[in-house]
Amino acid sequence: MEAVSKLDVEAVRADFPILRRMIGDKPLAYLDSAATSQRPVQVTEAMRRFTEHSNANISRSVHTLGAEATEAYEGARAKVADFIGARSADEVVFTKNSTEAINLVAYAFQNASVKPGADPRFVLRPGDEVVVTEMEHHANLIPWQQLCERTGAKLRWIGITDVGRLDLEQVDEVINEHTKVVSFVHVANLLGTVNPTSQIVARAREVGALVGLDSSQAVPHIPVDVTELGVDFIAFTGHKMLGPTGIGALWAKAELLDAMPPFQTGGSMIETVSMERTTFAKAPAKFEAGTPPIAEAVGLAAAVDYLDKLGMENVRAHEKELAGYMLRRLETVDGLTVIGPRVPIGRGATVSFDLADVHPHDVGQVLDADGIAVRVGHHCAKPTCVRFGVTATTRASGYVYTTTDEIDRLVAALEKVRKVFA
Amino acid sequence: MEAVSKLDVEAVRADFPILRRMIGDKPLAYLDSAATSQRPVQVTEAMRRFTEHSNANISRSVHTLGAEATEAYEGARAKVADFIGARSADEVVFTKNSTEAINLVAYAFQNASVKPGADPRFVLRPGDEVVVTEMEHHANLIPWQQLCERTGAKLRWIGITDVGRLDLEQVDEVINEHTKVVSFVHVANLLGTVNPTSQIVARAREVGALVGLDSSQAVPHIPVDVTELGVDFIAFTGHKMLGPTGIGALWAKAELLDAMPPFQTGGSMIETVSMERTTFAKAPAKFEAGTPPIAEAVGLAAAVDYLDKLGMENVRAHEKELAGYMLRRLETVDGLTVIGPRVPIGRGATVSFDLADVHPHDVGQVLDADGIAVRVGHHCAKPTCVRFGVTATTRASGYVYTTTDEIDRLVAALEKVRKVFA
Amino acid sequence: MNLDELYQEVILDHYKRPRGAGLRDPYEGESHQVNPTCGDEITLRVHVDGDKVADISYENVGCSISKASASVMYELINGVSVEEALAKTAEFTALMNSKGQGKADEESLEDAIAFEGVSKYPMRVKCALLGWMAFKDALVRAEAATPAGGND
Amino acid sequence: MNLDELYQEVILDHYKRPRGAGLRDPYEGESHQVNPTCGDEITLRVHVDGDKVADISYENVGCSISKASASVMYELINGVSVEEALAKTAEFTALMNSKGQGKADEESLEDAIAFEGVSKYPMRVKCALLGWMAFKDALVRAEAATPAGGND
Ligand SMILES: Cc1ncc(COP(=O)(O)O)c(C=O)c1O
Ligand SMILES: Cc1ncc(COP(=O)(O)O)c(C=O)c1O
Repeated sequence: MEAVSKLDVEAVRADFPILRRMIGDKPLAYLDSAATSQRPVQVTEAMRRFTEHSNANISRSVHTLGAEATEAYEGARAKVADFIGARSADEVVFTKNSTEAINLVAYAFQNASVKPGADPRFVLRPGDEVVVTEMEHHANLIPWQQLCERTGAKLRWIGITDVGRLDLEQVDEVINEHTKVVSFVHVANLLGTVNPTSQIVARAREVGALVGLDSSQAVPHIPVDVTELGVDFIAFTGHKMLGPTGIGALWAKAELLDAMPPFQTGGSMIETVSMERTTFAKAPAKFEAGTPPIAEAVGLAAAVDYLDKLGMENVRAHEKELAGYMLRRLETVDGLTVIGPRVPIGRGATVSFDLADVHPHDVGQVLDADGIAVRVGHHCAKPTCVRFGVTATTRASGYVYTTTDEIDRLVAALEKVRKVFA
Repeated sequence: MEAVSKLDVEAVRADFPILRRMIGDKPLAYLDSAATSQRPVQVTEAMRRFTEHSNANISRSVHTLGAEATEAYEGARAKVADFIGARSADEVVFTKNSTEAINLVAYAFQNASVKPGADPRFVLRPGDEVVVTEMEHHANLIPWQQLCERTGAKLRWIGITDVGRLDLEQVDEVINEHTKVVSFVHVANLLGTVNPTSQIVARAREVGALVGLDSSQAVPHIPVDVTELGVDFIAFTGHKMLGPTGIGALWAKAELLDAMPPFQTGGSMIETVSMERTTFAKAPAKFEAGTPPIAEAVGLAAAVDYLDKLGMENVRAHEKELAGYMLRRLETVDGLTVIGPRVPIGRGATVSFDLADVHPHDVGQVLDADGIAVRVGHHCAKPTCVRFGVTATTRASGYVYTTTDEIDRLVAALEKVRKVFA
Repeated sequence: MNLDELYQEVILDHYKRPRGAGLRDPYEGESHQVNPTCGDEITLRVHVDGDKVADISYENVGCSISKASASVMYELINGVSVEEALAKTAEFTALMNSKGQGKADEESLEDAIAFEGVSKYPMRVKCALLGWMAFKDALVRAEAATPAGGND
Repeated sequence: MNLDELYQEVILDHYKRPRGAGLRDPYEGESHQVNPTCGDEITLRVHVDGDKVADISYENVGCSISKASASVMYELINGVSVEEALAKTAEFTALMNSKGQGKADEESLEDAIAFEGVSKYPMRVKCALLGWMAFKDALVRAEAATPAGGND
């Protein structure tokens, strides 16, 4: 399989020290990259170098370390902006994760709604509607639910078909003249579905709603160009794209960032401050209160460099093949039902399944005994579970370092699960 | 001087690779620890080891790496809780920095104020008052300002005396029966003042207000015991206490965390979720939406271990000596005026000053040419600057690795500054 | 990892043929417990007669560990005195929280000793304790519902 | 770091004896600029007469670089045509943003070439540009305030 894609998976694997880890006497087969990816030594090293050479707080000093740290941090911003095709580095706000990025946008609506003179696009009133989908990660559901609860707006959603795709027939009805914002998942973390975006974006534009994407599972796996997507904002997270924990990003159009009230407030996001009153700096500073994840930004920049070197088209090709291989091999397991698209089209190398009603906890435990790490549970997508009538699934997910050999080991171990719980 | 304190500063310095850095042809003298501390190799190594051995997402899986990562993360929480004398690890919420910790509390008030049935202690109405001081870092000022703006409550503050202490005579008037919450700085980052807490805490209790501390500059430098302090919450931040960026903490009484509505929402903070409605997990999970800074928690735990091994009493003693030495030596510089307490009592080894009206930018730049890193500017405490009639100060701040020799170099370089700008 | 240590015969047997399953009347206390990390659930009823746990009945969705644990619990504390039931609950809980250090007393815990190995797997301890937490909670509710001392 | 490269004689001289300082009438545009990272401020007025920058007057608080830069700017563009003033502003801005790579043209920038070294210090570039930003902004305001083409 690997011959067709241009990734040299063995060379990639050599960069990931953790892949040499043994679980008991079995080599680790890490099939949980959708939860968090592993980090290449290039990322760890970049962070160590920064910490031991240039560590300082940013933006507010003239000493050499401070200047180096500021350049490293702003350089990371520019690199990330470039990676997703943003027009300007100032459109990238660093957050702690995707979840914070989405909350930042939801709170822009909440805060604008109690602020006299706020930009009307962000003001929600009873009668207004917010649209998500039934396949959201909780990170792109609960912030909007809470927002609706606090403003009186109504939450609506686009459903899922039996084969795990968005039910696009509902789009024109669910998104309508009451809709103020549509926020939907780009690549679904439980189903593995890669959602087509153009129809939803077009409909949102038609009704004058803002539209954004939860791209947490997209930016690491497929080429993402925000300009091409034509959306207003996207959220993504460092730890799923070979980068460190503690950093994520919101990209939003400059003009919108300007219109949004601040979320968290404190140091480094101000223009002037008196005891009575504060005026705020321009974006992105306006949204980055306090000391940001500086070393983590350096790590994320190294991760972006790594992905750039591999080439996102190659990453995508590798995962397409991998998805095909996973689906074909998993379908050979007796009693296994894939939850999500069963063809390697419009999907990533993240596959959820049920195995003969054996509880996913037990599946995961038996696989772990063979060194195979998969995720089990609701994957922070309870509504998707309900939609497919399960409380939990077992999910195997691959990335740039994943081999077909690891999939073969997974399939063999699943046979063992069936025996234990037969 | 060092002989009196029990810190072996040279041994400590050997653990900090960055202290061997040259700035041009001068060895680095890092006197900017109040902005961010440096990290000992023990912290960097603990993070690297974790990343290369146990890296995984936490809480939601049964595989070995997931279990190890969860134990490391929760172990870090327990260690931090222990370090500040918390009754239970569940009282520690990991955030991205101090600023987020304070915003979390301020948003608890904001969200409770629009939530039917919320705990009345968190509900703010016009007529209610919020109290801070004039010596706050912006992180403990602007969130409360914004909160007041959004709820109609009134912000009040305790002033500063000419010698840089809180004007405690104002306490009984400023904190009164309208006060719902008092949040004040424990150790001031511009003035270096260590504030006495008991009178303010007692007054807050008397009027039934909640009371918390911005302990960002306290936890790294003095022994802090939340039970002894008798407060309701404190905020602090990893990067100022030898730990990594990207992590901070809120400590609050369990009972209050239970009463507070969530701040950010998303994965890992729920009990159950449907498209219509969500119920939340217990604290601390309730306040930790999304993937937390996992490797950063591991780093923070290593930093706490390091400080524990030094002994916070020893750290305090070292810094007391250092503060005395800094004040004595700085006063010998012609035209230098210390802004803040001029005696090494009730203050830390953070000293702000004005030098013969030479602009701090220029002071800092000339010092940098000698390898000396100080911070210049308003230090995110503009109201304090206004109080002392300056737009900016030069600030030298020491920590466990700071030597009297570095202070001597600072003093010598300040003489040079005067010559250049005479 | 040693699979056999976790999935002992006894556990798999209780999992496949749970004892005392199903919801029954009468009962004085009912509890619903959820494991938020995996979505496992149990609804459990307690019927107290005098100072005796006269019936424990339950319905649950979950993994082998959580289902077997509920079944073992049923065998162990159904029909014994409230006091003894609470003592066994405390003993089992302590064993589960022992991080692999605890030694189970076969005299007292019977089939439940098969869970000794579970305490080494922090992610599974919650599974093993779900039913027992429901029992404790249901008992509190039963006692709240029943006039003190009175039982007739 | 080479201090002399940054703090050249010319810069220190302009810092200590700023040319054209003070706020004067008449003026058509005024701008107030703040450097949020250090609190430095400038208030600057522009008086346009015909197509000429007839007066630039200013009051500022700041470091040697920002004060010297305003003084040098005064010398360089006070009294020249609006077009030339804008060209010099663009030239100086480009030099400052050159990260130490730019070569200043003495013919055109005169004393301002002393700032060439500043472009190597990213934290100081903002200081050097503060006055120039104020000039550009004040000019825009002056033009907005003056009926197009009219000047009498
Ligand atoms: C007193 C004080 N409070 C709050 C903060 C903010 O900390 P952080 O930037 O880590 O959020 C700082 C540090 O900058 C500080 O010194
Ligand atoms: C689709 C999706 N959205 C959001 C998130 C949340 O990301 P984070 O936990 O980094 O905030 C995740 C990952 O857990 C995800 O898969």
